[in-house]
Amino acid sequence: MKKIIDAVETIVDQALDGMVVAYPEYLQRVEGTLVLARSKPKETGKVGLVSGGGSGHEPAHGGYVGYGMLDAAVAGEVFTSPTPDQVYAGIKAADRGAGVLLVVKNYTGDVMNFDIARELADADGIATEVVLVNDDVAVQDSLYTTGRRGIAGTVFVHKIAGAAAEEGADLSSVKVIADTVVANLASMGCALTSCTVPANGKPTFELGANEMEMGIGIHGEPGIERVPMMSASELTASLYHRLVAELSLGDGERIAAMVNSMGATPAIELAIMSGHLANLTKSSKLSLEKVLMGEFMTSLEMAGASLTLLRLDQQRSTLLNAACDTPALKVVQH
Amino acid sequence: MKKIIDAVETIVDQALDGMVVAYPEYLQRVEGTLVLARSKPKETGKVGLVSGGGSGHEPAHGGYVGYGMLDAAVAGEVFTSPTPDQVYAGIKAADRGAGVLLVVKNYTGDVMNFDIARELADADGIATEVVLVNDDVAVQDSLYTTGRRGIAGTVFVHKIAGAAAEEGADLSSVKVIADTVVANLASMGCALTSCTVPANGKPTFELGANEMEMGIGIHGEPGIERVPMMSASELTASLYHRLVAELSLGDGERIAAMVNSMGATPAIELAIMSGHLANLTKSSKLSLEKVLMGEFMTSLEMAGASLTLLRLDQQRSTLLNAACDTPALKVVQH
Amino acid sequence: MPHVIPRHLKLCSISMASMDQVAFRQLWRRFAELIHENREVLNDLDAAIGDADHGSNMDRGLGKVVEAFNANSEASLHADAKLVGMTLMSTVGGASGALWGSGMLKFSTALPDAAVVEWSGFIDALGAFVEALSKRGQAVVGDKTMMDVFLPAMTELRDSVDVQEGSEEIVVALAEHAKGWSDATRDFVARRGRAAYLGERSIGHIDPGSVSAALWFQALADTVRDQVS
Amino acid sequence: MPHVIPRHLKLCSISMASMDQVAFRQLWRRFAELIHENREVLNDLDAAIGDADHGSNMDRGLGKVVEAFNANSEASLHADAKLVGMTLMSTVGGASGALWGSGMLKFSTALPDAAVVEWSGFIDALGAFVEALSKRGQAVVGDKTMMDVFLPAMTELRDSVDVQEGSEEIVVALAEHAKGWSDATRDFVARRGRAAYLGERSIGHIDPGSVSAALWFQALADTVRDQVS
Ligand SMILES: Nc1ncnc2c1ncn2[C@@H]1O[C@H](COP(=O)(O)OP(=O)(O)O)[C@@H](O)[C@H]1O
Ligand SMILES: Nc1ncnc2c1ncn2[C@@H]1O[C@H](COP(=O)(O)OP(=O)(O)O)[C@@H](O)[C@H]1O
Ligand SMILES: [Mg+2]
Ligand SMILES: [Mg+2]
Ligand SMILES: [Mg+2]
Ligand SMILES: [Mg+2]
Repeated sequence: MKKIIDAVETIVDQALDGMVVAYPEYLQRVEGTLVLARSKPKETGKVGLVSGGGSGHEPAHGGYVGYGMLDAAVAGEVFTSPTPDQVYAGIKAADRGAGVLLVVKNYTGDVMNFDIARELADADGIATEVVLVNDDVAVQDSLYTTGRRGIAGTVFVHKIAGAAAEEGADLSSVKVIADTVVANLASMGCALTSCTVPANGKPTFELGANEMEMGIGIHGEPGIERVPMMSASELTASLYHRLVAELSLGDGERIAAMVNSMGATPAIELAIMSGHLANLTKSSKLSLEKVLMGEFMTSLEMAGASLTLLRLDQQRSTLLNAACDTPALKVVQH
Repeated sequence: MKKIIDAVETIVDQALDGMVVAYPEYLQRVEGTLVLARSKPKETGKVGLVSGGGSGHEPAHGGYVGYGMLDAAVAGEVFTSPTPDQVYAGIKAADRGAGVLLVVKNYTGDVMNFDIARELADADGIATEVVLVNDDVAVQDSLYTTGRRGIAGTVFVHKIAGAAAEEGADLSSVKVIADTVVANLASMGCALTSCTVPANGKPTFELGANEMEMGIGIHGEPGIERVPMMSASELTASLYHRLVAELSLGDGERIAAMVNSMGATPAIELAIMSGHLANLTKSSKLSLEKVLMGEFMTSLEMAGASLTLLRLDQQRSTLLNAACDTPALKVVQH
Repeated sequence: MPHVIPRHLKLCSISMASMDQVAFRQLWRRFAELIHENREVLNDLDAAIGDADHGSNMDRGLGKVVEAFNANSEASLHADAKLVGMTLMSTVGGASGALWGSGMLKFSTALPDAAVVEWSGFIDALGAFVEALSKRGQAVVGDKTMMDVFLPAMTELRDSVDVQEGSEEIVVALAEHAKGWSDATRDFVARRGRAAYLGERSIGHIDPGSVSAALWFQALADTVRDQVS
Repeated sequence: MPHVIPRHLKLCSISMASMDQVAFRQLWRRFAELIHENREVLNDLDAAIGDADHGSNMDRGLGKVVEAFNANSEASLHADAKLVGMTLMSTVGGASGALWGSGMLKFSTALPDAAVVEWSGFIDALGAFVEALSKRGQAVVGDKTMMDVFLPAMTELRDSVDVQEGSEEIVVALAEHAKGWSDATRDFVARRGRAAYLGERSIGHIDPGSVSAALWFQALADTVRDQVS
């Protein structure tokens, strides 16, 4: 395992301090916790937004704390959901008297730990709602199991729900907006190499020199299929068509997309995928209104990429394009 | 070689189109060239800024085209300096009647190709100046050889000279400012793994499981020393002290820093380095006014990081903190 | 491995009529040891159908439990169990952290504010623990989770408690059965937890959480054996 | 490998009094072939002391030169050489692109607007080429660059030109010497180009640009041999 670290046990703690060093104008660390909160909290009376999850997905989630997105981000150990006391600390940091929306990626661990935290907040009189993000279409949805996973599309939930909260929408409205984002969101990723969980010290899986894993999870969980390496064109088309089918996107519909690196895949490759994406949307007569390209939800140093599509309506489009100012995503009005 | 590409020959061309897909509000491609220029050119009468170099260093340089930084970026093949006709096209795109400053990283190939382009611009009556960036202290400076290399610190030159140009400084003033940035700039990097140049198909070098290469170049050129893996603390200190000595930084001086990923090294590791950096500057009584942390000047999917220090004075500090709005670097006034 | 009991002693049927704080702490210390020894195994099992951290998670949390024991001498079994629950809840993380943590808090509320509890009271508290897990996690037998060990183990303990009190034979047998129930998860399709995303591809791998659950019953057996010897 | 000349023919001393467009294009087509065959070798040499692209760069550019030849039939040697220069300049990139490109443009200006040039005129144009390289790159003999081949080669050609015109013997010998000069760069410390950053660590590796320069003289030898045969 080759990583620029000091000790496995202190990675998350050190990284949170480092985030504050790099972004003091955006972030502060809530004393004694693994929570990053806005250094300038939003006005009282506005709904707070908290997201969180295991570390190793940087810039998620601390990178999205700031104007127009999150109020606090709660970190867990690498790839391990945060504990309820930490989530609760995040809720307290984010609460400005109008309740707090928790953005939770649909993993058993995250769901349960956030649920326990909600029980704590409830006892404290802080109103909370949850939006469960389950955009990963690689996993079949089912009521009888855990359902689908939440992956990179989560960032669209942060952005759009965050903009609504910033505009002063109340808790239930922000939740409704967040839920409709999720209902119109689909993502799927692939891995070219494994990542190495620091506490584990070795790659989570092995891929042959000409293999890729389709439908990979963002924690190195196995995907749905191991296939021979595809060209950028084939890969983009394969992900794209899957997402379009899943969302039943039809002629003339408006979409936003995210071309996300799992970590090691460089921007030059994402740009190639983005080019294909633009052509594909043209062919299927979709109106591609926005592309987020870069590292948004990573899996440590895994090579690979994910594609996310979000169906837009006027409300989501307006909120997506609203100004935001965070370390990892800034929308500047032109 | 595992990359999300279609064909080695079309990588750069496709990636440039993809950049425009992702950032249409920032970038346009100059027809028939490898030049990305601002989609909204700056006012006439202001100095233009052109940078460029081989591809594979994304977001450099197209990511820095926008308000307050570059006017045009010229791409070469992966790790190969652009050709004079392309640079010349960049100069023409950037020229708003007040001349153009070329930001050139000090590599023989870049220097010569930009020089030839200047001869072409000269014949066309476009005034140009060059700033040669040579921040890599891993390489001994010498008048009798090629001198030092230009690496990640180049981004500080874009930012500061770009802000000066945006403010309306004339060509010779912008050049003077850019030169003083270079005179106060020092960087050094390390590699944990090699990158693979697409046209070459195999890793440029091999490192043992417990080895790192100190002083690596951004094209996978050998560094100065192969050493056993260091902890984040040791590594940051080793780079830091080297840079402090090189710049002769003394008590109370003001600095800005960049903690840059070579590509595969994830943000969580950069954050750990940033934490150490803050402690180191405290110990040496330097005032760390700004940290740029992230991927600024990469080497494809190489794992590793570089550290840059820039001595600040009031002018450089003001220009560094001036608003800018580009795909890869945004400074928002708070 | 400490507390190794000479083989011949195993044959005599000795029981533990009650569980006191010493035994309770010993049980958790032993569990911590077993988890630490099996950390890699658990991570590797989790790598196959999850995210490769179950061993790290449990080991981190149980290490903290041992630290908490060393730092705090609590006044009652209730307080001891609460200490375990709070510590696991705040240090394990993931699905197992929420389950073990909230489960142990329920366990603690079922224990008296006293230094010792009857064996049957201990079993009842364990029942509260398992019930809390069921409620929180919604997993049933066959879902390929730790419940594939806890649910049948609870039935076996309840069936035995009227007849024998903390018999070494019972807990040793239970530990063996627990191992068997855990092994049996290999053939199940995961329906809860991270492995559920794999569907049919989860077949052929033992569920890591069931292995750590079985180790807990191993720790219980080791503790009873040691206490009665 | 086309244009292979039977061994016994090598012994007769035949000369090429002039170079025409056919020979000139043949020379560059042959150079393109040699570079393409040695692409990997050149990249590997560049990987050791540079950035692993010299083979790719030259191969890309020379491939384009061949394409340009196929697409354009120019009216003169001057125009042919200019086509080569412009093509290399705009497609090779890197240090070698600037040098070969601007060098060949100077070469073209030294050539007449005619279909053929005397051998001595060809050597003069080559002199202009090498001079342009010196000016642009500032490298001298011993700096571990392509100049370690071009400078001594130029001296050897100039010394010979009065005595013999385009003799096969001379160019064949020159190609061999060029290979030797290139091999000799192995012992030099690089002072120009990307390898210069390595300082002493550049010792032990042959300079890739000197190898491609030597291949150009190989192409020249092959061309003369073919023309006179
Ligand atoms: N809903 C559930 N009910 C009971 N146990 C569960 C449930 N979900 C997961 N588990 C158990 O948790 C284990 C995984 O724990 P761990 O790896 O520490 O957490 P995570 O899955 O969040 O990484 C699984 O092996 C399984 O036994
Ligand atoms: N200043 C110079 N003068 C002459 N030749 C040079 C000079 N700098 C570099 N070269 C030649 O260029 C070769 C490298 O070419 P190439 O790899 O294509 O470009 P780059 O170094 O820009 O990647 C070197 O091997 C050397 O022979
Ligand atoms: Mg986990
Ligand atoms: Mg190069
Ligand atoms: Mg796990
Ligand atoms: Mg090179």
